[in-house]
Amino acid sequence: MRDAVQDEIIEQFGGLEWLDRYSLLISFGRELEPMDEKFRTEENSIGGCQSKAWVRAYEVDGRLMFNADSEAMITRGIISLLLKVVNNRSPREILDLDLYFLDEIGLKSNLSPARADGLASIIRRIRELAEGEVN
Amino acid sequence: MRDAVQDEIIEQFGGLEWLDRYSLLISFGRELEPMDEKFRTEENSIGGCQSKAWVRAYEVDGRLMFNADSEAMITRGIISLLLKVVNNRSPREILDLDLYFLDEIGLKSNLSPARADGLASIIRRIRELAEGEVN
Amino acid sequence: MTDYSKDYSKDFPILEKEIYGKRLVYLDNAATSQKPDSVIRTLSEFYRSDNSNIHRGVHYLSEISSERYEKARAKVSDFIGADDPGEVTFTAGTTDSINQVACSLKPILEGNEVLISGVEHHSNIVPWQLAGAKLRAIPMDEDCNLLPDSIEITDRTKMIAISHASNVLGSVNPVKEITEIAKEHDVPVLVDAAQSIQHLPIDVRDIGCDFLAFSGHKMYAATGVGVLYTSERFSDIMPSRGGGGMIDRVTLERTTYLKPPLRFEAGTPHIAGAISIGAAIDYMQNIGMDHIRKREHEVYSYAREKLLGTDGVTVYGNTDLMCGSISFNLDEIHHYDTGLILDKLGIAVRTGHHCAQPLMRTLGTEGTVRASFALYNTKEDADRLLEGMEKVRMMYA
Amino acid sequence: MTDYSKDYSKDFPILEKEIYGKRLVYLDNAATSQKPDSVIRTLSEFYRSDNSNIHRGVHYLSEISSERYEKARAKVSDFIGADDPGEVTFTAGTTDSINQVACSLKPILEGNEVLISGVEHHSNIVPWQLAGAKLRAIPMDEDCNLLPDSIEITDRTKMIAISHASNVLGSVNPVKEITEIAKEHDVPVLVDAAQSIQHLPIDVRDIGCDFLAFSGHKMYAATGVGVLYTSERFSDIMPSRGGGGMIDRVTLERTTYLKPPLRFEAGTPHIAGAISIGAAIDYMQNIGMDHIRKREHEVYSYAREKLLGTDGVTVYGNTDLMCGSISFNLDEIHHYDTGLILDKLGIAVRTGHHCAQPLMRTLGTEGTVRASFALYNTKEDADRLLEGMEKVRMMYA
Ligand SMILES: Cc1ncc(COP(=O)(O)O)c(C=O)c1O
Ligand SMILES: Cc1ncc(COP(=O)(O)O)c(C=O)c1O
Repeated sequence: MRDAVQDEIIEQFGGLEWLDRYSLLISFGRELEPMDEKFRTEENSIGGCQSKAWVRAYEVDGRLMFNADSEAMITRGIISLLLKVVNNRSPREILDLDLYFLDEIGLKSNLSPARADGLASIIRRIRELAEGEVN
Repeated sequence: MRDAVQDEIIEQFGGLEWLDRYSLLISFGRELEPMDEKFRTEENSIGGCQSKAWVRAYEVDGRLMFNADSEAMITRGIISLLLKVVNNRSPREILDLDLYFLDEIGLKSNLSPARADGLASIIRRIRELAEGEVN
Repeated sequence: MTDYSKDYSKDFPILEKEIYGKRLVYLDNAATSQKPDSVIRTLSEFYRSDNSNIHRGVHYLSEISSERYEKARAKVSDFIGADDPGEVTFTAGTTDSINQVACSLKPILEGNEVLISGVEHHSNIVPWQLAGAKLRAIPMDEDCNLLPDSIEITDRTKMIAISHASNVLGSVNPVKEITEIAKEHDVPVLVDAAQSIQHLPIDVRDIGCDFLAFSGHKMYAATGVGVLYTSERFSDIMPSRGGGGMIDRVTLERTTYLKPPLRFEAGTPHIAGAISIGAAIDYMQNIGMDHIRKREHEVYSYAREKLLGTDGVTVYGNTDLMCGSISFNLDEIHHYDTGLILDKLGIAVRTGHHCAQPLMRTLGTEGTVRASFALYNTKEDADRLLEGMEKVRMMYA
Repeated sequence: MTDYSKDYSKDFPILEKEIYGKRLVYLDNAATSQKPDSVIRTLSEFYRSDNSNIHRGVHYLSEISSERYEKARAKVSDFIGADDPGEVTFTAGTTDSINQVACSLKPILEGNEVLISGVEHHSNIVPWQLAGAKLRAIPMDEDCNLLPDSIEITDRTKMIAISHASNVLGSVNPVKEITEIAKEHDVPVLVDAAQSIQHLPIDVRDIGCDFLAFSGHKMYAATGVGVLYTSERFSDIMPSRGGGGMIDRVTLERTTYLKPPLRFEAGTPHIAGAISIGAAIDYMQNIGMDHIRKREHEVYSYAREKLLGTDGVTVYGNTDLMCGSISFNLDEIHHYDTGLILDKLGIAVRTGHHCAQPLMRTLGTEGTVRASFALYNTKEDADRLLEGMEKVRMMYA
């Protein structure tokens, strides 16, 4: 199912060259609210990426809000997009989400578990956190 | 340097097909005097071959006589040729010998240390035994 | 209807070769199999266009190599019916796989007992000895078939390590019965599948083993690569080797390790080799493992019956389910002589103890002639072998 | 006059590749090198015409494979100046080689001390920890250069294990000075030559080490194969692995082992891989190791000086003799970001801790960008890297 937030991202990235896509990701990364030092714990950290990353979630009125961060700016940019898409949804909705925008803006290969940025692990963590809230 | 015993062997094998060469080796093998059980000791045995083999030497009037055996008949045949060539020579002569007949009758590859018949080890042992007598 | 007459040898470039002017009849498959063109091309194309080190690479080639490597792992996982690719570790071969298990479990094995069988390959004997375990063999009948009912498990039995198929006799061992007995005593079972993975469909869940080991080079893939399946139950055992790629955090004082499979893959793995196993599985699955088994069985039984029907030939071993190897001797003729003459007739067999000295002692021989079959062998190959043996006998008559 | 301008990249098929529309500039050679056409062809021709298992084979193919394998061993032996091919064992790689030594010597190392350096790769750290040794690092100056004069050897020091060249900094360590000191105390020395064998002429007699370890895949040969040189002095140490091919006699009670090199090669080795090392040595020797060193030095120094002259770049390490790797960071820009953007410009570098976490802590960083050079890299490649970095900086401006 198409989804407005993802479609908007796809439009923003549409037709851009690689370096321009990265420039855009860098500016998204810069806009991302840094995670508070106190949440950068072992528990919230994500293994399997070259740059350290952290994810946490909290509930607001039955909807999940995520807070995530990374040391690398491009990864921050991707995280920023990801949060736009998953934030403020019910756990069920998050689990049902098809993150097609990643493929369409050329980040599909980042979903491979072998990738150094650990995007696959971040998404897995987001799903796990949503799953924990479903029941 | 050419040597009469070796040249005679080469002449015998000259022009034969592989199977005929093996038939000839088998008949030489059958003629080889078996080594007395009491000499088939650990000390006289040769490592590195698939069929067990033994070599020993004794001196008669400053000349070396070899006695060798193997469980496999074709190896016995090769041994038999080898002994015809090396027997009854001075240790010095043995060390100086160029065993060209092996190459010329097509057994050169048997001289490789990787060969299962251990011919290379048998020849090495013969040389070691001769060397032990030189000084 | 499956077509048993298809000539798969066309897929294997080396089989076009003539040896001493005769078409090569390759019957040394238990030592190593030949490689189909598709596997050889996969290897060279990998080096020509994708080669890179894997894991954590930020660049394009590294991504491709990593993905191809992990895809090969997933393929192996499916091929053996593992629950998860994380249970599949690439090693250097069967011997390496077994040594890794023996080394990891050394603290438990040392001074205790490992149950093996009397038909084991040295690679499933010596690693346990090096780990300090005592070895005891499961009793066998006079055809060297294991008697699972006679298995005696004591408090000191810490492992049962059994070959799925004997590399000498070709007999398939009752591994499933053995794992069932082992489970009652909570003793782990390692299955050495070096001689079965290329012949029989294998399902680790069905077998119920905790470890499964095999080699790429015997299943139509490259040399220097193998597999160790480690059931999730043992995912937290200590790695036996340390190095790059398997650690979480290293200090000079203390190191923590990743989870399997990376935990068990220290250093740069045989990337091209792993990918070649994937290609070999594709090749076999295209034909179908059931088809391979049936086809091989036809040729194998044909050869075996002919040998049994030949005077002056001793054939070793005998059971219902057999595959791969047939061992025999010609009366009064040393196995080495037989092998040497067969070679000059273009027929490649192996002779000697086949790295199974304890079995040789049981058989009462120093060695055997072993003809071992693969999917490309035909009844014609078997006939060439039998003709060759006739020739050997004539030469000794 | 040697011709430093010759373009060796023509010999390496993968280097013709375009990545994102740009000619590939491969600067990840410390992770793995690319393979010349001659090596790739040697591999596929081996499988197409000679493939067989080795040792004790009675048939033609087995003889050829055995001879080619042993010839490769002799070639390695000459290449590193060993006294005898018996001192050369083929392993699965550097990591495997070091693990084998650590495991064989475990009874001596356990509870005692191994002296390493602060620039070691995890593969020269973790194996010693697994063997139960305590690690102590030889003191370094602020440029991370070892200070041999500060080496302190105690009664508990049972091994000194040092990399010949750092995979991060490119600095060459004073291994000869270290072996001289070690000899006075009769402590064995292992040299990890993973990052030097492809760059510098190496002579184990001159270095005076007891063990030398390196990987095929970093010296233009196949993945999954490596070398362990073991000085004759240690020829009777216990093998760390058991299996086929390395035993003299096996019973369930007791096993005796062959002499090296077979003693240390349990199981079917990576036959094709070993032969590919032979082909890689041929390739390098045709060019000449001295020529390679000089040519690489020219490109390496050029790149290094340019980097040092660029504002906002921190370059790590600094000593007289350097080869292979250059590590750096752009101020305020994460190494991963730099690597990602360089990738899209067709430039392959590695980023991260490079399996050297203790060194990263000393450098005060989580990781670096590493450009590592091989004989086919040119000043043009270095220029591409520098242009790429300029681009990265602009994107972050
Ligand atoms: C200095 C050093 N030692 C050891 C290794 C490990 O080599 P391999 O992964 O080939 O076993 C490497 C490779 O990254 C290295 O650079
Ligand atoms: C039953 C069995 N186990 C183990 C091995 C050892 O395999 P590799 O030499 O590939 O490590 C073999 C191969 O000869 C075998 O037949």
